[in-house]
Amino acid sequence: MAHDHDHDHHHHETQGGSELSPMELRVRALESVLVEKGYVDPAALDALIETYETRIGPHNGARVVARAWVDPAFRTRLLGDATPAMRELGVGGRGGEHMVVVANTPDEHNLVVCTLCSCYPWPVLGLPPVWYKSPPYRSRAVIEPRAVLAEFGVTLPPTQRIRVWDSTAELRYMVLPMCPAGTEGLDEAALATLVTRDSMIGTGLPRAPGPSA
Amino acid sequence: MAHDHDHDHHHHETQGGSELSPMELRVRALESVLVEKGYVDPAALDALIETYETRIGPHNGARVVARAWVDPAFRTRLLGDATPAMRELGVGGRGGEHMVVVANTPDEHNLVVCTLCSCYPWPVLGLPPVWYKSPPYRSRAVIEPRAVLAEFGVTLPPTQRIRVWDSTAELRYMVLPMCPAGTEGLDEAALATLVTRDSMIGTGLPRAPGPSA
Amino acid sequence: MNGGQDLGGMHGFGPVAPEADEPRFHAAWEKRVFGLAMAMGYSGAWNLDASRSAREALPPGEYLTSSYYAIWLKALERQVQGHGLATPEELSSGIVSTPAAPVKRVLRGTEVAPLFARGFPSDRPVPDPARFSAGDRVRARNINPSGHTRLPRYVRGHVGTVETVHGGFVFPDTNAHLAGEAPQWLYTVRFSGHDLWGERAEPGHAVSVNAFESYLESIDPASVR
Amino acid sequence: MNGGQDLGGMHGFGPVAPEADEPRFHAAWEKRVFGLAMAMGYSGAWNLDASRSAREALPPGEYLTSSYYAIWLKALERQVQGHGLATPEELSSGIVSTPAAPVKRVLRGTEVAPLFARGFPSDRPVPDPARFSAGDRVRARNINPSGHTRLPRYVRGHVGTVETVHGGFVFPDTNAHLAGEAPQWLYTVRFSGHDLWGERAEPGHAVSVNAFESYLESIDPASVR
Repeated sequence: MAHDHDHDHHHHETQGGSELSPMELRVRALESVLVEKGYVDPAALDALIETYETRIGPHNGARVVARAWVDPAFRTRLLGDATPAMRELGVGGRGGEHMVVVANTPDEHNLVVCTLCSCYPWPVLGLPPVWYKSPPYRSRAVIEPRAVLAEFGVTLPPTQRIRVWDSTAELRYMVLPMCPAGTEGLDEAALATLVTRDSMIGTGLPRAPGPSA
Repeated sequence: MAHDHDHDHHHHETQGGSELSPMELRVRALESVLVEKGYVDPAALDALIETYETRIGPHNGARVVARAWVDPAFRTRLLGDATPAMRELGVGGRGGEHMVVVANTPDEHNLVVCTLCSCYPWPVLGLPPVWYKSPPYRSRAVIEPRAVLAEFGVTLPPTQRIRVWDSTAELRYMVLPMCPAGTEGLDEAALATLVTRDSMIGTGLPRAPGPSA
Repeated sequence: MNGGQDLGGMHGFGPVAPEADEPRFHAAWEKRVFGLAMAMGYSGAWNLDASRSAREALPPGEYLTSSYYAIWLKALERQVQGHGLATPEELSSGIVSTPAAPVKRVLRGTEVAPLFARGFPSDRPVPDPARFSAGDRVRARNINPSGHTRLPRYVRGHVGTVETVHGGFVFPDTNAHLAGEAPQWLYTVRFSGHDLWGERAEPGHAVSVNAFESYLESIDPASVR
Repeated sequence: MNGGQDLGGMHGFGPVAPEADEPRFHAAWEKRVFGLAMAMGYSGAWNLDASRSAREALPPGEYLTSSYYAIWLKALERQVQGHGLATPEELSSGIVSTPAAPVKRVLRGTEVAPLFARGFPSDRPVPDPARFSAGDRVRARNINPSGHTRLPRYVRGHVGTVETVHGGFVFPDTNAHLAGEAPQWLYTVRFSGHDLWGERAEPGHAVSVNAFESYLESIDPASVR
C-alpha cells in the first residue's frame, strides 16, 4: 500500500540529465503549470511545506497533555471546550479549528480513527503517519480495536472499555491519556516528554518515567 | 480492470527461446509442478479446457427457452423444477446442478448477478463474459439495475418492475424471456436463434424475428 | 469476510464494459489456470467454497486490480502452498524439488466428460425442519465474520420476505474452512430496493438473495437472538 | 459514495504496519503535492469537501493500490482539469499552452503563517433549532448517495445515542459538489460495537461518529420518513 502502483504515468523527457522518477516528473509538470499560470505562488508552496514538515508536530499536543495533568482547571477547560483551551498554549490552526479532547479513564480507553480519509489534528499532532492513513488501520479500528491495540503492544484490561472516535466531520480528536504512575516529582516540561504521539491517538500509552525521575 | 496489475510475478528463464509473458511463465511453472507431482493428469486438463471452451455455450439455454415458448407443459415443468426439466433436453452438469428459471412478464423483468464472485449457469450459458465477472456489473446490478440495463440498450417501461437475483449460493439462475412478437410461424429451432445469451441473463431481450419470418 | 469481493452496492467502478467479441479466454494462460483450478478442485485437498474463500482473501486492492483469472491463479498458488502440495520455490522455478504429498483423488482425462456432465450437487439432507416458511418476514442477521460467508453486506440488517424454501445445502461458511459441510436450509429472500438502498432507490426494484437459515432471524423481537 | 474510501469494518488489508522512522514525506514529490493541494485549496475553485470527493472518486482498485499522496495527486490533477485551469496536455508536458483561467484567490507566501495559524473554521449558524438532543436514540439513515457523504456505510441503519450537539457546520454532501454550504446541526452519536457488528463484536466496545442532522432519523416509528 505504501508504494504507488500507478501505470498510466505520463511520459516526460528527463530534465537536465537528472534521473527523476515518473512521479517526480508528473508532479513537476503539475507544479510548473500551476505556478506559471499564476495559481500558485512558489513562496506559498515553500512556506506550506516548511510549516508542515518542520514546525508542527506532536510536541504541541504533548504540551497540552502535560498542562492538563498538572492543572486541574485547565483540564476542565480542555475537556469542556478544547479549541480555546489549546489556544491558551498557542496550539491551533488549520486542521484543528474544532478540537475535541477525550480523556482516558480506568474504565474507558479512547482511540481515534478516520475511516473515510485521514482526518487528524494537524496543529496538535503534526501530519499523520502513513499507518493512520492506510487501509489496515482505517478498516480495523472500528471493528476490532482491541486487536489493533494489541498489534501496537497495548493490552488493556478486559474491564476497560474501548471507545473509538471516527472523525467523520470537521471535529478533530486528541486523546488525553492517564498520567503514568511514579511522576510525582516531575514538572510540566518533564511530563511532556512522556507523552507520545500514539498516546494522543489512543494507539499507545505514555512512557513510564525513567529511573532518574 | 481487465488486465493484471500484478507486480510480484516470479522471474523465470525464457524457455526454448520463446517470448512468454510473466503470467504465461508463472502459470507454466505451476502446471509443470502440479503435473509432475501427479496431482493433475494432463489429459484431464486438456479435456476440461476443450469442454468449457468449445462444447458448452448459450445455445443450450436457447434450446431450453425455445422449448418453453412452444410447449406449455414443458414451461410449467421448467418453472416448477428447472434442473430435471433441462435434463430432458440434455442440459445440465457442473455449475448447473441446481437450476432456477425465472420468467419475465409484462409486469416484471428479471436480472441475474453474482455480487460475491461469478456464479453463472455454465452448462446452460457457457462460461460467463468478463463484464459479468467484473466490479462494475457486480456492484451496480443490485443498486441501480435500471441504469445498468440502459447501458445495455434495454429501456423497460417504468411500470415493469425489475427483480434482481443475486446468486449467493449454489442455485444458478436462467431468465426465461418473453417470446417476441411476430414469431407465430417459427418453429422451435428458428425460435432458438432469437434467444440471445444476454436475454437469459436479463441484460438483454430476445431478437425480433427477421423480415423473412 | 468483508473483503474486496463483496461488491454489491459499491460505487465508482464506472460503466459496465461488454467486449465486442467476448472471447472466453483472453490469453493462453487463462485456459490453463481454469483447467488447473478445476482439476485441483477435484483432488479433495479443498472444495469450491475454500477456493472462493482463497480468492476473496486477496488484499482488496489486489483483488480489484487483478483480472479474473489472475485472481484464480493467485488463490490456487496459495492453496497449493498452504496445503503443502508444493513449495514457493517449486512454484517460482517450475522445478520439482520435494516429494509429492498424497491427495485423495486425481481427475483422469476419461473422467472429465461423465463427471462434469453429471455435476457435483451440493444439496444435502437436513434432519431438523425448516425454521421459516414462504411468506415469513425475516431479517438478515448483522454478522461480520472475518472468514468466508455468502451473506453480502448490503442485505445485512434488512428485513425481507421468504419466497422459497429450497431444502438443505452445504453451508459455505464452515465448508470453506474445511470445518464440515454442516448443511442448512436454504431460502430465497426478497428485499425491496427501497428497504436496501433507501428513499432514492430506483422505483419498482427488488433484490433476492439465497440465504442459509443461520443468516436469518425472525423479526418477532422476542425471538431475535 | 460507497467507494474505495469507505473502509470501516472491511477485512483483508492485513496488519497495521507502523514504520520505524515515520518520515512525514517519503519522496520529494510528496511534499510538493501536499503544498500544491493546500495552495490550490485556497484558490476558491473548490473546497476541502470537493477535494475529498475527488479523491474518493478514484476507482476503488486504484484508490486502494495508490499511496496516500498519489491519491492526492490524481485528485488534484482531475480537479485542475475539471475546472478548466489546465489541459491534460499541459499537465502531461508541464508546458503551458493555454491562457490562465481566473481564480478567486492566490495564496501568497506571506499569508501562509497567519492564515494557517488561524485556520478555516467550518462552523456556521443554523437558524432552525436542533432536532435531536443529548440522550436521544436515533437511527443512522440508510442513504446510499453516489455523491460525497460523510456517513460511513457501517453505521447506516443502526441505532445509536446522541451524545453531543455540536452546533451548525458546513454540510459536506452539498458543499463537495459546490451546491452550497447548507449548514446543518452536527451531532456525536455513539453506537455499541454489538449493534454495529453483531454478536461476535469485541466486548466493551463503542464507536462514535459525527453525524449531520439529515443523516439521522428518530426511532419513533411514527416519525421515520
